[in-house]
Amino acid sequence: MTIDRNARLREVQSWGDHFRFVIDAPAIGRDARPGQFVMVKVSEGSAPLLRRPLGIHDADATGIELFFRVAGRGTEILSRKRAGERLDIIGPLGRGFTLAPAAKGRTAYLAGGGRGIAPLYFLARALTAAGAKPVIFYGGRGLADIPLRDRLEKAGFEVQCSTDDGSFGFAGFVTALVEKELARVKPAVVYACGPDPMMKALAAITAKHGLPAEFSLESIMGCGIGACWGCVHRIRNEGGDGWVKICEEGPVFPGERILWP
Amino acid sequence: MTIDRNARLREVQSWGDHFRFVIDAPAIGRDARPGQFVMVKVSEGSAPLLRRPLGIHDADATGIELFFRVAGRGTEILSRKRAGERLDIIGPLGRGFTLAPAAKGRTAYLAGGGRGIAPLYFLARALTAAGAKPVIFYGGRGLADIPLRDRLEKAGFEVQCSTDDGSFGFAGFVTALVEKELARVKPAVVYACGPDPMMKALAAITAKHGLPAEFSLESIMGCGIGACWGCVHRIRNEGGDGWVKICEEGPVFPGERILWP
Amino acid sequence: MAVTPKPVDLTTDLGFLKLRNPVLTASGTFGYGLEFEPYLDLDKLGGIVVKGLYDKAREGNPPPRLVETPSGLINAIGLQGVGVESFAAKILPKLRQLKTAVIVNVCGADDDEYAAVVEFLDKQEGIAAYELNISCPNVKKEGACPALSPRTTFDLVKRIKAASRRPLITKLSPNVTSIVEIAQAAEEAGTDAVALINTVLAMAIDLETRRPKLGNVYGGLSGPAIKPIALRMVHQVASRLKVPVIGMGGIMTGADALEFLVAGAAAVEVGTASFVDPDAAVRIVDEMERWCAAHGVAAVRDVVGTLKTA
Amino acid sequence: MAVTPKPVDLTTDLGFLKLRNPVLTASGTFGYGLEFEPYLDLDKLGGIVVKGLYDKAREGNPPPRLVETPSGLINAIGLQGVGVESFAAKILPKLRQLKTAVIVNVCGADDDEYAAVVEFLDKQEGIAAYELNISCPNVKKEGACPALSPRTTFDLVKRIKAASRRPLITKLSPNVTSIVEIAQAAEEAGTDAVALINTVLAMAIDLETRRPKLGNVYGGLSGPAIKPIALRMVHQVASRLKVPVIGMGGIMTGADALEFLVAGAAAVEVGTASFVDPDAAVRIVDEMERWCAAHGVAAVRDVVGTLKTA
Ligand SMILES: Cc1cc2nc3c(=O)[nH]c(=O)nc-3n(C[C@H](O)[C@H](O)[C@H](O)COP(=O)(O)OP(=O)(O)OC[C@H]3O[C@@H](n4cnc5c(N)ncnc54)[C@H](O)[C@@H]3O)c2cc1C
Ligand SMILES: Cc1cc2nc3c(=O)[nH]c(=O)nc-3n(C[C@H](O)[C@H](O)[C@H](O)COP(=O)(O)OP(=O)(O)OC[C@H]3O[C@@H](n4cnc5c(N)ncnc54)[C@H](O)[C@@H]3O)c2cc1C
Ligand SMILES: Cc1cc2nc3c(=O)[nH]c(=O)nc-3n(C[C@H](O)[C@H](O)[C@H](O)COP(=O)(O)O)c2cc1C
Ligand SMILES: Cc1cc2nc3c(=O)[nH]c(=O)nc-3n(C[C@H](O)[C@H](O)[C@H](O)COP(=O)(O)O)c2cc1C
Ligand code: FES
Ligand code: FES
Repeated sequence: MTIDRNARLREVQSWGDHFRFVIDAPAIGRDARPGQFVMVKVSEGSAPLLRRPLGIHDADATGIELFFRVAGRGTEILSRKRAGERLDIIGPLGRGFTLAPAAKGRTAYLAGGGRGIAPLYFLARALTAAGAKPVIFYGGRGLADIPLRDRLEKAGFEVQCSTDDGSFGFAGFVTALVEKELARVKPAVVYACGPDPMMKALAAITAKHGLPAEFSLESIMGCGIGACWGCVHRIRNEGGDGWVKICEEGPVFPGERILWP
Repeated sequence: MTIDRNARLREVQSWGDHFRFVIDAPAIGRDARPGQFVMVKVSEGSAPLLRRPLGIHDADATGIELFFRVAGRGTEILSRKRAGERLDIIGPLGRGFTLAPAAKGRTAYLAGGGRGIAPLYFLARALTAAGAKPVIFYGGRGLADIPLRDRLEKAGFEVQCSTDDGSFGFAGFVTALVEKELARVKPAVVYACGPDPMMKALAAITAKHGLPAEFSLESIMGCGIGACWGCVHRIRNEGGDGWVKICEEGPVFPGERILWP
Repeated sequence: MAVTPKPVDLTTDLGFLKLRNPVLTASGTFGYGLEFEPYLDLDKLGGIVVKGLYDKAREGNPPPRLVETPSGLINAIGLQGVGVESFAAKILPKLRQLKTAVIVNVCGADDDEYAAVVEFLDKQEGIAAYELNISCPNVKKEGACPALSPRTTFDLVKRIKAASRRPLITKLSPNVTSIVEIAQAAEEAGTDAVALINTVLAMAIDLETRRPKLGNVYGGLSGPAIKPIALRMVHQVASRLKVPVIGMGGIMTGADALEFLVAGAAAVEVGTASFVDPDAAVRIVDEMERWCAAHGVAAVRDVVGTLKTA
Repeated sequence: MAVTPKPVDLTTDLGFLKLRNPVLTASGTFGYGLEFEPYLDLDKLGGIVVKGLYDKAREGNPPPRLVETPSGLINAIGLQGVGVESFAAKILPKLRQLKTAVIVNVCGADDDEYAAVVEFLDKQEGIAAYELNISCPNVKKEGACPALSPRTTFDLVKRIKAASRRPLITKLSPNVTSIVEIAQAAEEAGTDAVALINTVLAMAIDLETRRPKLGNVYGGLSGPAIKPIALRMVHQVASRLKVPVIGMGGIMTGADALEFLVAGAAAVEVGTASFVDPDAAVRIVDEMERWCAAHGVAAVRDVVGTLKTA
């Protein structure tokens, strides 16, 4: 948990409204674990006021990578930054994915919907390093929503794409693609990040197959550090169900603990 | 009075925190008169909210030039614009200087304090074209406050500089320099733009010498088009003294009509 | 957006007044209207609410009169302006030519002055309605304005409504504990509509000089900063009143305006936005029309009060 | 700035409590304090006002609980949090180790619950004062909070002051017609200080879904957008009260904080700024110190109430 006010944007890659930032931020990079996130300042002034949460797309001792889609004014301002500019970033934050269920030699399914792919790249790298076999399912409405497909393949990961409109790969929801593959190969664990409806559907599927699963949740975040109680999601707890801060106890939760709206 | 939402920043010149913008804005350029101003949008968002008033530094059929010093957040944002970017500008606005008193062959004194030099360049060009002889007095606290001195000289104008700290030219206030010169050459008219104290002092000097004078006033402006009644200055009127909108009846007023605080 | 523009019905019926569309310009932010002729077609507006008028011309406050704040503007103009006679002689004849409804914002330093303004204006033609600015500082009551209590609101509205031959819109101040109580008092007193919100009392300080940034010390905050407050008050009032509500406060875009309609406003006023973009009000009309077309909304009035809270 | 740092006296004496410096963290925006340990040295703060505590743990409101607005933030957390017992058992022992004053923001769904919280806390050590959050929705009074009337404010403050062995700061709501009347009621009832402002009641609407953007429909607006309102209220109150005023609302920088002092606040609280920069409160202390040094101000208290209005 470092505030790096002088993180240097080393490299920018873009596909339409999707952007990949490579950032020099050693203190954050060194500590980062897959599934954790950072809070990025988007403006120097008061509008927009708050930092924006972004998943850690990759990390090493020199810094981190981010991958985001322009969703509104904050990400739009961010997208106009150029290599060499400085960023103000807090991280790494939250609790990431548990790598244990994907032990050596075992298969893990990683399902990413749209920008939800962001943390899965880092996760896939970590799983590979641990000797597990990640299979990435990458879905979007159309071809423009899955810009990372080449990058994932070049990194040597097994990738299966889906598009709702059938413009590329499997035609249909990424959840359907995962279900189809489950009939062939049963993984040791399923990890996912994406829109709520997708994860909710996947939670039902993994529960049906009795598979352990972990999902990375999203919410509007005021602080990212557990102080505002703004980012809650309904979570099953031993002491009873309740609103749990996802920035602190999450954003990743085991599938069976998440209560979907 | 045009809203040009697509004015192209053709060229940027800078000296420390002073900037000169050359802008393609034909409709505004064609109509502009010396002493008029424009309202420039500085942000796309709501902070800062209002446009900023800037004097027209020069104009022709292709567009206008601006010259400004960074004074706060609005001008700071503006200063980061690069050639090729688009600006949103309303103008030309207000009433400019009266050229008549400086008839053919006559001398006119133009006194600019700091950023107050901005409209005087355009005025000097117009006076020269009308056959008058402008003499520019250009003062600042130090050398860094009078960056346009070379530009003015290269344009062929007679320029006398002053600095409060004596780092360049006459050592002392520009008003003292003008007063000294008045003892030598009496002009047909004195025009000035600068901080209130400078213009107030100059008003006293020109009144003492019985010289016609015109001053360009500043005020915080809400709209620049006479609608908000925010930009008032105390002005002597036939019907009695009152608060007069300087964006509409000014920003240039005859010295004898201005009531100084 | 690649939308085939379907004709959208923008007409707005306040009961006592039919408007071409639901967008009016807010008093004090659109001068007397004519200032804006170079920038937009005044006939394209739903209505023009002119700058507040007192019986006599007013000096206004000493400058500085404006200060910018984060996403906001504080003004302390002090209602400088021409008196009602000068308005009727020089400005109204021109406004009368417009196809747009002309509404006069009525001011008074005490109840008698409000009545005098209305009495005079009642004799003029070409005014569609009065907007009673009950936020004027009262000279006899230590500057307190009628808008701050249900009692004084009721009394003033009752008196003016009885005296006037024209529809009356009462413009409410947000500087109260219960905007609903005040709105209800205005309704009981017979107002034909309420308009809200006026500016929020505020101040700014220059740290270097340790002086207020406004000549008048306090002023009224407007602009996007107050939109969330305005929207809340409009929603509170609209669900409780029978008369139509005209909403305003920080409207900069068609989407902002539509949010006020969703909250229950039958029409909106555009204020500070006109300072930033003199053509803002007409742009907002266009944006509302486009949004309706893109969302299959045949008439903008169908959006009014459609907030789902369950 | 090339200023030779002279030692500036930042100590602040509220009469009932001496602070290292005039900067406290505002309740609800700084968790229970410990969340911020990784980002700043808690000992460098003037004080920590912890998140509002009810007698029992609370569920809070359904999400979404936050929405950003122009230069502002609306929250509808609903005061979720641990109960007072859990606070005393798990958090207070750690806070007690700090050199910084710990102030507990006291909440209650009715007057009895406020009293119960204070009764329990009175038995704990390591608390410097209570901040009475009179803006809690009252379950027995249709959600109306004591802060909205001088009467209910007086009654609650009187009761809690009599019951408690510790200094009492009453935290006022801005959603009232006359903040001065409420502050005076609190003073008459015996409060040792007032703190203002709490958030401004507001709402935001999602146009596409036509739903409120907050699960609770309404929420409280904070941040730079409300600073001009806060500053005005602090100025109004400070000139009328004998007890010290703690000012807050949109403070993001040392300059903002100093403006509140100039307006008459003896100390300030930093709220929303801590979300943007977890170390904001300490940065603000540093900025205040540097400003004083650069302006030859030997003690920050010399700035308090120095606004020149003539
Ligand atoms: C833990 C976490 C990790 C995330 N990682 C990534 C990532 O790696 N890449 C990526 O592209 N996006 C990611 N997001 C989503 C990203 O934070 C939002 O897209 C961004 O904050 C929107 O900001 P904006 O100013 O561009 O849009 P706004 O104008 O603020 O909002 C646009 C839309 O997005 C919604 N929104 C706003 N804030 C959030 C938020 N915090 N979470 C979800 N929706 C929001 C708004 O309600 C609105 O509908 C993540 C979110 C969380 C909580
Ligand atoms: C008719 C007119 C013509 C002008 N022409 C020029 C010009 O050609 N070149 C130039 O550099 N400047 C010019 N100015 C001044 C310029 O408008 C201000 O410097 C600018 O608006 C400050 O904006 P900001 O956001 O950078 O600073 P802010 O942070 O808004 O303010 C910085 C300081 O400037 C003061 N200020 C703010 N707005 C104005 C204003 N409108 N006029 C005067 N002071 C203000 C503030 O009170 C504050 O003390 C002109 C002003 C007027 C009224
Ligand atoms: C400079 C200025 C002058 C105003 N003058 C008046 C007025 O004369 N009468 C009135 O009822 N409201 C007046 N108002 C309030 C506006 O009509 C409007 O209620 C308020 O600004 C909120 O809307 P906005 O945020 O869109 O500006 C004025 C506002 C501003 C900014
Ligand atoms: C998320 C959030 C939670 C808050 N919770 C409390 C609270 O528990 N008790 C309280 O008195 N004020 C609470 N407040 C109000 C703040 O303490 C403060 O009065 C207000 O936010 C204005 O200050 P600011 O603009 O600096 O944030 C809360 C504010 C926010 C933003
Ligand atoms: S974002 Fe503030 S508590 Fe999670
Ligand atoms: S700036 Fe609005 S009237 Fe002059």
